[in-house]
This record gives sequence, structure tokens and C-alpha cells, in this order.
Amino acid sequence: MNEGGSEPLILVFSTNTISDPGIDFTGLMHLHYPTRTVIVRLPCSSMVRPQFVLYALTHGFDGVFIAADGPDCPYLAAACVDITSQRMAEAQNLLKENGIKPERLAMAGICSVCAEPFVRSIKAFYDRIKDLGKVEIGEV
Amino acid sequence: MSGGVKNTVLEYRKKTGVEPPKELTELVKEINKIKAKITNALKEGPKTIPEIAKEIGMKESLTAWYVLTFVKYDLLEPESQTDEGYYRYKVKG
Amino acid sequence: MSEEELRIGVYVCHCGGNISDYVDVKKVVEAIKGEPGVVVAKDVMFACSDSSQNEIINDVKEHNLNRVVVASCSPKLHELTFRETVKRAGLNPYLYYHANIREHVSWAHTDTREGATEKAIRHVRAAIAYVRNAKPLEPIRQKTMHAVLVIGGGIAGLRAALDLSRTGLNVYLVERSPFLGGRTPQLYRVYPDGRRGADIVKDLVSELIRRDNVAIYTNAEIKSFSGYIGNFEVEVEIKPRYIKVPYDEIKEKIKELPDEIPDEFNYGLTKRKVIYYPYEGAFPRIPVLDLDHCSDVETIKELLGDAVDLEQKPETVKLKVGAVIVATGFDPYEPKEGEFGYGRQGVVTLPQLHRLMDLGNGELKLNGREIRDVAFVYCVGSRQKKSSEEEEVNEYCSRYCCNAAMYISSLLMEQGIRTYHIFRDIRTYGRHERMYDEVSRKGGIFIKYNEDEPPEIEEEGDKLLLKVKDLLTAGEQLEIPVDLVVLVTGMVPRKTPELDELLRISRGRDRFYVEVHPKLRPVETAIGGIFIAGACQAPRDICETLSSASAAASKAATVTLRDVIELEPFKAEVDPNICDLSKKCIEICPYEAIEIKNYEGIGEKAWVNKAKCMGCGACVAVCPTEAIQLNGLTNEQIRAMIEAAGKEVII
Amino acid sequence: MSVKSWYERKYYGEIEDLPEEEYDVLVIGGGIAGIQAALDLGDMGFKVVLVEKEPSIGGFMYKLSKTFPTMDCASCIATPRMAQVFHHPMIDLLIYSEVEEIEKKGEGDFRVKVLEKPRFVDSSRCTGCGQCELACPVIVPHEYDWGLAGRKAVYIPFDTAVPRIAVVDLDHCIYCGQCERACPTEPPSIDFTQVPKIHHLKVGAIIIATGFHLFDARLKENYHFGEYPNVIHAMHMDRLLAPTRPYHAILRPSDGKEPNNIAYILCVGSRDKTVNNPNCSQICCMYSIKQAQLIMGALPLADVTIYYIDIRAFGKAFEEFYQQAKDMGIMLVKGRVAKIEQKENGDLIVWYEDIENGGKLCKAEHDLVVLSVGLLPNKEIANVFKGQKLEVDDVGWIKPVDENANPVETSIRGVFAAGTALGPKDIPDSVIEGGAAAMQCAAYLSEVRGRH
Repeated sequence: MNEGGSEPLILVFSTNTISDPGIDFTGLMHLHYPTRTVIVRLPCSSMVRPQFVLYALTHGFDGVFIAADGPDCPYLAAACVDITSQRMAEAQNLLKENGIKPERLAMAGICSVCAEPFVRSIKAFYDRIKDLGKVEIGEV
Repeated sequence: MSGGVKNTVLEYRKKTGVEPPKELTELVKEINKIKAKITNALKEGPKTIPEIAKEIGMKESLTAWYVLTFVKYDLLEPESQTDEGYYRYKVKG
Repeated sequence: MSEEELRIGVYVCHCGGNISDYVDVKKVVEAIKGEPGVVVAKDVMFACSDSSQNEIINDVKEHNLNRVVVASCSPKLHELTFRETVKRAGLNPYLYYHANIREHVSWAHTDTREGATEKAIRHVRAAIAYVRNAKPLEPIRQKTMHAVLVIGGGIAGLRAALDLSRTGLNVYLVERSPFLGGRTPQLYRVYPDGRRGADIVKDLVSELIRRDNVAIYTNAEIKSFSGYIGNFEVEVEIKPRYIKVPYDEIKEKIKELPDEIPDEFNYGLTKRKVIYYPYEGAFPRIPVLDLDHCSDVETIKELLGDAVDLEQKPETVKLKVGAVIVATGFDPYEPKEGEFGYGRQGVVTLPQLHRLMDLGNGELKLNGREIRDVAFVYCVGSRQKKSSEEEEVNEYCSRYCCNAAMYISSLLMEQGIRTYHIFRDIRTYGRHERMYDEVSRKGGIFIKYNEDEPPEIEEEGDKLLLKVKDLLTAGEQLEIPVDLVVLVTGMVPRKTPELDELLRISRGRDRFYVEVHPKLRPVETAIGGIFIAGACQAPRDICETLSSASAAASKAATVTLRDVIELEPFKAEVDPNICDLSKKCIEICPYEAIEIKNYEGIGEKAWVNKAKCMGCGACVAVCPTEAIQLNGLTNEQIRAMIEAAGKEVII
Repeated sequence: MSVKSWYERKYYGEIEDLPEEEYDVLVIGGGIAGIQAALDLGDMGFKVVLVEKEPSIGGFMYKLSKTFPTMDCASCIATPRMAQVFHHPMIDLLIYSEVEEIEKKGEGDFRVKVLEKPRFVDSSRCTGCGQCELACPVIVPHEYDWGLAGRKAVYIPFDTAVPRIAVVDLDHCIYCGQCERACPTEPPSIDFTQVPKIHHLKVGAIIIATGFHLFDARLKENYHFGEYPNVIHAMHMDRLLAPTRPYHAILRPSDGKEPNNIAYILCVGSRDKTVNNPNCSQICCMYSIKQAQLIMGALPLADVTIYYIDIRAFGKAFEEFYQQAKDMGIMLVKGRVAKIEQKENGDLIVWYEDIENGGKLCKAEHDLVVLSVGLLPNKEIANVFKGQKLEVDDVGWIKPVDENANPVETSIRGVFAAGTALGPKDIPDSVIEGGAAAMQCAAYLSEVRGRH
């Protein structure tokens, strides 16, 4: 068990109809990924307010991963990617302004059967955050 | 669970005059015997189904059926596995 | 509400070992017992079982619980179940949250019990934080239109339309091509009863056109689509036919026109005229002038006089419906030039064979020549192997083709024609096995080919030579001279990109429409009120298509037979006191659900039309003042969940 | 047990005759097709009564491990539906009840007699705690597990049963009263004063969703099912693989060993005129491939061989699922199995005709053989119609009056059928037909009642 030490804690924003079932599917396939990943589901990744990311990184989390719908999004379709990317850029700026490395936020399109892609992306992100270490205000 | 509660099974028997079928009462006696034999066989330590069958002198498949049913009813539990793929069972608790 | 003391019940499910084998359920319960407001915290074997649901209800009553959390499987499975449970206990169903500790935890982390337990605790804590900030919500009650739009006039659309109209609902049937019937009228005879495809359609159509609550639009397409379950608004554009009179009136005159254009009804085996009426009995009986292929308008005007009207313009009708059934069907797979000899004289597809037999009134002739031997090559365009990522192939089995080929071969064999069957697996499932049996008994010859060594077809004199290695005779190389090779082609979904875009329904990897759940919700799409029927969802035969059409109609009826439907209350809402009228929400909303409204005493602020709001939350992310939030998932709730889940876990 | 034998029993009191109740639709059979039909009709606003002869609704699906090709856990997706139908305001359930007689008085007017069998357990009090079951001294094979393990004479049908309450199996009761004494409710929920009830229903339309039964593998004598303990049928294996499985692991019945070389024999009792079933059973290929995949997951070192004639992976995403199985290393042998022999240690020798290698007779050893048994019709329902003939085909499946026009309509107007009552089929096709039958009922009722 992590003693609150070096292992990072990741917040994953998933989406009700596509990426959350994708993460379900990952479990269904019994594919493993780091356990220090908390999944909070939203209707659509475009709902991620930049301030939520900052809030997470100042409340125990070391990284935020947006499991986006990509062009399959039932609400925004192809526009979803653009809109979410804009929010992401704003969030990264917000992090910088607050002295936090913008690399602590990542996004990937996770479809409803994207078990392996999810595992790949979340593991890579986890390793990246592990290298960055625990979050610290003023790290940039 | 008080004595004042009517015993509907008894009343039913009295009223209808039904008797338990002999083959069933024999079966229950048999089950009790098998249960005792199996728990007895496991006294000195966990055993696999073929080992239990040998000790109590019963067919392996019938032994398997009762052992696994007793596991289901929490009387027995699997303990460890042999290299050949058998489980050893012990009395639970 | 703020005065109310929080009394939360938390139930952590073992799922009969599915969770408890990998998550220490007891520790999860221990860890959250002390959370503020938690009054009851329990582990249960099967939270979804009736007795556990009753236990929750009893606890709510006994302990005056006002919030409930169940931590079990994916919310996709049981969130609704427990909302119902909570409702039965007398609570508002939205004072409930469902924590996923199976798919997201136990099953994904079977390698570390400690890690899985810690993650489960974080998920349950987040759920508790959610309900702590939850407010009662009421479903949005929406009046629903007693009308259904059916897109596609093949047998699926016809069956669905007929079923719905019989209950008294208004039905609008829209067919893209100029005639009803889809692919079925092209079939010579269909298994198992040997009826003509055209007759099957004729029976359905004649029943349908008698009804006064059905409007049929042929040569028509959906132009715009908006709204939501119970209240969709649709614009249909009806293209001109340019012909004003029934076929019979101008039949003789049309005959004078030259054959110019490959006849799509006969899969190009014959040619047709620019004025087109595909087969006897087609509905409507008004022919259509194919203006795109018409080179000489003047001759036609001269010939037909008043029967033709080139001034006709497209018409648009606006419809209001409560539900939509999509039944856009399939196209037969078109083999590539050279694929199994396709393109050679004497190599036809199964749909073409149907046309040949129909044109010959049951007798099979090719270019006037008698046919004695026919080889059927199965799995053409089906069960294809992917060689590269980009390549678009049909990996699926097309289901109907073995049965169909077997049936038509038995008809051929009755005429003394010898049949060869070059197959991979014969999949005459169910009762259709009888047809396979019959063909074998009558002397049909079966040769199993290896998918990696497909048969080769060469020309030899006026015959075709089929070369194949037969797995049933230990790989013997056979050379079979035949008169006709029939490629038993599969189905590919009809391409309708504009329609998909308008309806926002999605397709799977096989390019057929995806159902919302392949097992238990096979005719529903992810969009409420839009249903799919027939071969646009998966390959299927006529009987199966009719069943799926009725099933889709049934779902549409559950929406439209009622006066009011209830929608989930997860909609955006503006607090006009905080709104600074930045209009950012209005700009970003894809559904045009946000308007400016004059609030009494406050002035002009943003306002959400809840019927139009789909609840995506895009507006929430851009509001500078947090004036617009999502009911059921407020910013406060998200922050509370983040905070609760981010706390250290000490086990 | 037949309806008749329930009449012939002795009861504490007279059989209770209930006053007539009126419903729009009667659905016979609480499996997934019947449940779907009832839910759709209920959602449309029709009043429905659903009759199920077993002590729980759910039909066949709840016994399954996972479902092909999506590998959803069967009980996980079925239980919400069971709960939904149980709690639906427009749907009443008559569980542990059998339709005894149906008489058609006119269009939209059927009179139905239903016998509700006594559970000898008060359903309003029973909490499903299982104390009675622990106390009962009788152990008999449990039907739910196809006899793989035992149950008591009083028992809770299964973990996810709806309703999850006990039932007394009178055939195996020795009237010792242990259950009643052990029952913690006050007064005890065990109640032997219960008597059968006759429900008189007046309904407008009927849906038959009475399902199927498995082929009796004993009839294939060469396979020695019922004689060699390690020759089991595929539904046994589905139970062994289910999360609610009877054993703590996948074990073979002869001696409790974990098998590591398992054979599947397809088309047992299907495509076989010698047992009067020339039809293909439509689902066996896929459930066998599903089980093979699950076995590979549960016993990674085990070999799985499937002896097949044709692999019928014909439904949506089935072929892809089949290819996946091949990639996992499941061995597929095109061959008819001639006979099975048993060795001293319980292992089995399978003699088969190797079709793709010239048809020579070969043998292979396995430590467990699974027979992929076919589906056969439940024929009793055709006998309950008084004065009307429900047409069935030569095997006994209900015959649609015109399958290329309306595949769920039977020979009796106003009576519809759905699911495996019409022939073997998988879950989505059964669900589709459940919906289709609901639609046809709605249309029929609207017409005969003159709403349109």
C-alpha cells in the first residue's frame, strides 16, 4: 500500500455513455491498470470546467485524465473534441498561472470498447505523473 | 420463535393423514450417516475426494456430490490444492 | 433542505464474489462508517436482489434515511434499479448515487486486493459526497405526440408502420426511392414458403394504404431533424416524379421509349427506360421520370403530353412525431471485379440469380442458353479477413445467405439442374437445416474450401471451370465445369451518412447501426425515442426483419401511446441572480436550448429550455460566474466528490 | 409436475376458487421473452398478468454464466429486468402457477383458468434468510444447478430469484417441521395450511412465451450420459462457470478434480433424425464457444477441443467472437463423434470421424466431455386450449400462421407467441420477439375493441 508517498493519485473524468462504459469494458476484460485512479463520470467531457482541474490538483490529486468521447459523443459529435480541447488548453493555462505543471492534465478519446487503449493511455499518464512527483504549488 | 405459535406442519399431517414416504426417511438416515462418515474422515486432516471416498468406502462420484453439497451449505471448505488438480477439504470452523 | 439533517445509508455489494473476491468489502464498510451523515453502512451479498432491495427500503423507513448510496456493479446495470428502490422507500429517487466498484474496481484490479480496496473506498466516499450535496429532482413531464415517423419503406418499415397505425397512432412513412418495398420485391421466391418477394410487399402495402392515419412519402428524404423523445420535428423533402398519371395510362407510350439505363431493379442484368416503373404491382403506381438520365426531354413531352409535368418542384412537409423508427435496410455486397471470377460471363450474384429466375418465370437461362450445372460459392463478401487496419472488410457472417442459397438450389434441382456448393461452413441454422438436408438428399454436392485458398473460376469453352481444393476429401484438387457460378453474397448496410448525421445515431465497427444493448435492448439506439429495425441493424432474413420491425414499433408505441412521457431531470439551469449575461452558454450550446429571457425584477438573463436541453454540460464549463449548472451534477457536487476521493485512505 | 397431480394431493383445506379478474393481456412464461412482452405492454398502458410456473421468474437466462458474444454476465443483465417486471404498476404476477385451460369466447375475450400452487411459505412474511433451508434434513439434486449439487426440500430457488423467498418441495418433504421451527419470522413464514388457488382470468389477448426444454442426452446411448459421471451437458458447464456456481471451482463430477482437457461435442440431439430432431438448435455452437472462452480464462492451462460439424456463428458479432476463440487457442475439430468410452480413472476416450482428414476414425482422450445439447419444445401449452387448435410443427414448436407476414401470430387469432416457444433462438432474438408479440397484442386489442 502506498504510504501517501511516491505513488501518484489520478482523477479520471469519464463520460456516461461512451468512455465510462469503455472503462467498464476494461474491467470486464480483467485488464489491469494502476489502482490509484478515481473515476468521476460526467455526461460529456465538454463539461470539464478548467477550475475543476485546478481544484483536483489542489485537493489530493497529482494528475487529471479526461477520458473523452471523441467524435462518437452523443451530444456534440465531432465538435466534442474541439470543445473539450479548448477547455483543456484553458485548464493548462490556469494550472500554469497557479504554478502547476500543465502536463498534469491529459486527454484521450476512449470509445465504449476501448479497453486496451484506455489501459495504455492511463498507464503512460500514470508513469508520467509518477516521474513528475507529487504535485506542488510553484513547481513551475 | 415461541412455543405458542401453531405448528402448521403437524396440523397438516394430522388433518390429511399424510405419512412421510419411506424412501425419503431412509434417504435422510443415509444422508446423516454420510455426513458423519465424511466429517469423521476429515478429523485427522484435510483430504481430497478420492481419499475420502476410499476411507468411507463410497463411490467417488457420490462422495464428490455430497462433499461439494456440504461445501455449498458451509459444512466443509476447500483447503488447498494438490498438483493433480484435486482440492483437499476440511470441516469448516 | 439545508436545515435537514443528513442521514445516509450506504450498501456495499459482494456481487456474490464478483466484488468481494478482490475487494475487502468489510473494510470498505468500516472505512466509510465514520463519514459525516452516514447512519447505516452495510455489506450485502446481492444488492440487486429483491430481499436486499427490501432491506434498503426497511432501513430508509426504520432509520429515517434521506440519502442512499449503493456501491456495486456498473451504473449502466443497476442505477435505475436502485433509483426505483429508493422511490419505493418514499425518497426522491435522485437522492441516490451509484458507485461502481465492480467494473471500475474489483474486475480491473484482480491483481491487488489492497489497491482495489483503497480505490473502492475512494469511489464510495465520492458517492457519499455526491448525495450529501444532492437535491430532490423531479422528472420533466413532457407531452408526447401520438405520431411516429418510419424511415424506410422496405418490409421492416412497412410492418412497423402497419402495426403502429393499427393502434390508432398517426404514422408517416418516408421512402427515399420512388417506390415502396425495398429489396424484397427483387426476390424471386423466398424460403421457407416459396412466396414471391413482390407478393409479400403487396400484401403489406395494400393493408397499409387502406388506413387513413398513414401518410406515405416516396421519393422523399429527411431534410432536417430536431427535438427530443416525444417531440421530434422533422422536415421531409419530396422530390418530383414529373409524371402525373398512373402507369397503366401511359404504359403503351412508355414502351415506345428506348432502353437506355442499366435497370437497378434487375441489378444491371437488363436495361430500363427513363420513365420507370420497376415491376408490376409496385406502389405507388405512378411511374417516375429519371431526369438525371434523360437526354431528350422534348421527345418525352411530345410523347406523353399532359401526363408529364417538368415544372414540378420539390415539396417540403413538416412533421411532428413522438418517436422515430429507422429501417434503412441493406445493399447486397457487390463483389469486386475479378473477386471469385466476378465480371466473367456466367458469374452472377445470388440477388442476380433471383432476378434471372424471375425474368425467366422460374426457368433459368443465361443469354438464352440452358443451364445444367450451377456452382454456389458461399461467404462472398462475408467473413472476410482484415489484412490491414485501414482496409474496410466485412468480418461478419451475413446470416441469411446459406439459407437463401439452399432454398433456391432446391428449386433449381427440381428442374433437374445439378448444384455444387463451395462452402466454408453451412450455416442453415434452426429449421433451415431442413433445406440443407433436402439439397443433400437430392444430390447437391458439397465441397468445403479453405478461406486461405478460395476457389478459382476460369472460362473453358462456353463453360466455366471452377478449381477448388476440397477439405472434405483431405484436400483433393477438384476441377468442376459448370454453366453458372452464383456468388452467395452477403449484406452490407445501406449507406446513409446524411441521415446518420441528422439523427445522431451511430454505427458499429461492422458499419451497421448499434443498438444500445446488444442483448436486452436490441432495437433501441442511444438516442431516446429513436429505434432501429431490420437489416440496418444487422443482417437478417424476412421473418427476422418483420419481428424486429414489430419490436421497434412496440418500443415506439411505449413512447407515443402515452399522453405524457417523463424525461430525466438532468438539465442545465440558470440562477438569474448570478448570471452576468456573458452569453457564452448560448454560444456553446449545440441544441439552441439557451435563450435570453426577461426575469421579473432581475432583467434579461440566460434561460434554459429544458425540453431542448440534452444535459451535456458544455455550458457549465464556460460560464464565468457559475450561474449555469447541471441539475443532478452541480459544480458543488463535483468539487465535493473530488475532495472526498482525494483524501488519504488509511486501512 | 403436472397440473393434475397438484389436484390429486391432499390439502389442509378446500382448493380455493377465486373470483374473476380482468386483464388486457395474459403472458404465459416469465422468461426473458415473456418479461419483455409484459414490460412493453405495461409501458404502453395495458394491464398485464404474467404467469410463471417456476417459483421464480427469470426463465432460462438466469441460469447462464455469461452471454455471447458480449460476455455480459447473464444474471447481471437479467435481474434488473426481473425486478422491473416485478414492480411494474401495470403488471401482476402469478408465480408458481400454471395455466390449466384457455377458452376463447370471442375476439378479445379469452377465459383462462390458472392454478396457483401453494409454496407453503407466506410470501408476505418470508425474508429469504435461508434458516429453513439450513434446518431441513433432506438433500435432493437441485434443478437450478441441473443436479450438480444438492438442495433441501425447502429452499430458496436461487440467489437472485424474484421473489427471493423459500418454497417447499412437497414431493421430498418428510413433514418433520424443522423448517417451521427454524423460521425466525413471527409467526413463522412456513405455512402448511396453504391450499392451491384457482384464478379465473378474463383477458383480451394472450402471449405464449413458454420456452423450451433441453434434449435428454441419455437418448444418445453411445455417449453414456447419466452413466459416465464425467460426461455432462453444456448447461452443467454454464452453471460451473457462473458467478453463482454450485461448486467453489470448476470441478468434474466423478471425483472433484479440476479438468484440464475438456471436449465439447456439438449437435447432440440436433440435426439428428435418429432422435426425431432434424433441426439445428441454433444456439449450441455459440454457447459452446462462449464456454470454451470462459474455461480458457478460468483454467488457463486447460485444453479445450470442440468437435463440430459446422460452426454456426451467424448472428451479430458472432463470427468475430468465433475467430477470437480460434485465436485464443481453442481447438476445433470438424468431426462427428461416434462413441465415448470410460477409463478406470474416469477419463474418457472420444472416438470421432476426422472429416477434414479423409474421414478416418480417430480417438482422443479427455478428462471431461461436455455435450452441447439441443433445444426441444415444451408441448403442454397446446393442450390447454379448449375448442381451438394451436398449430405446432412436426417437432412441436408453435407454428406461426404466416411467418413471412407476421412471425409471432399463431393459428388462434388473438394468441401470439414469442421466444423459444416458436423455436430455438438466442437472447436478443427472444427479446425482439417479446417486443413483436407485445406490438401485435396492442394492435389486435385496439382493433377488436374498436379503438381504430
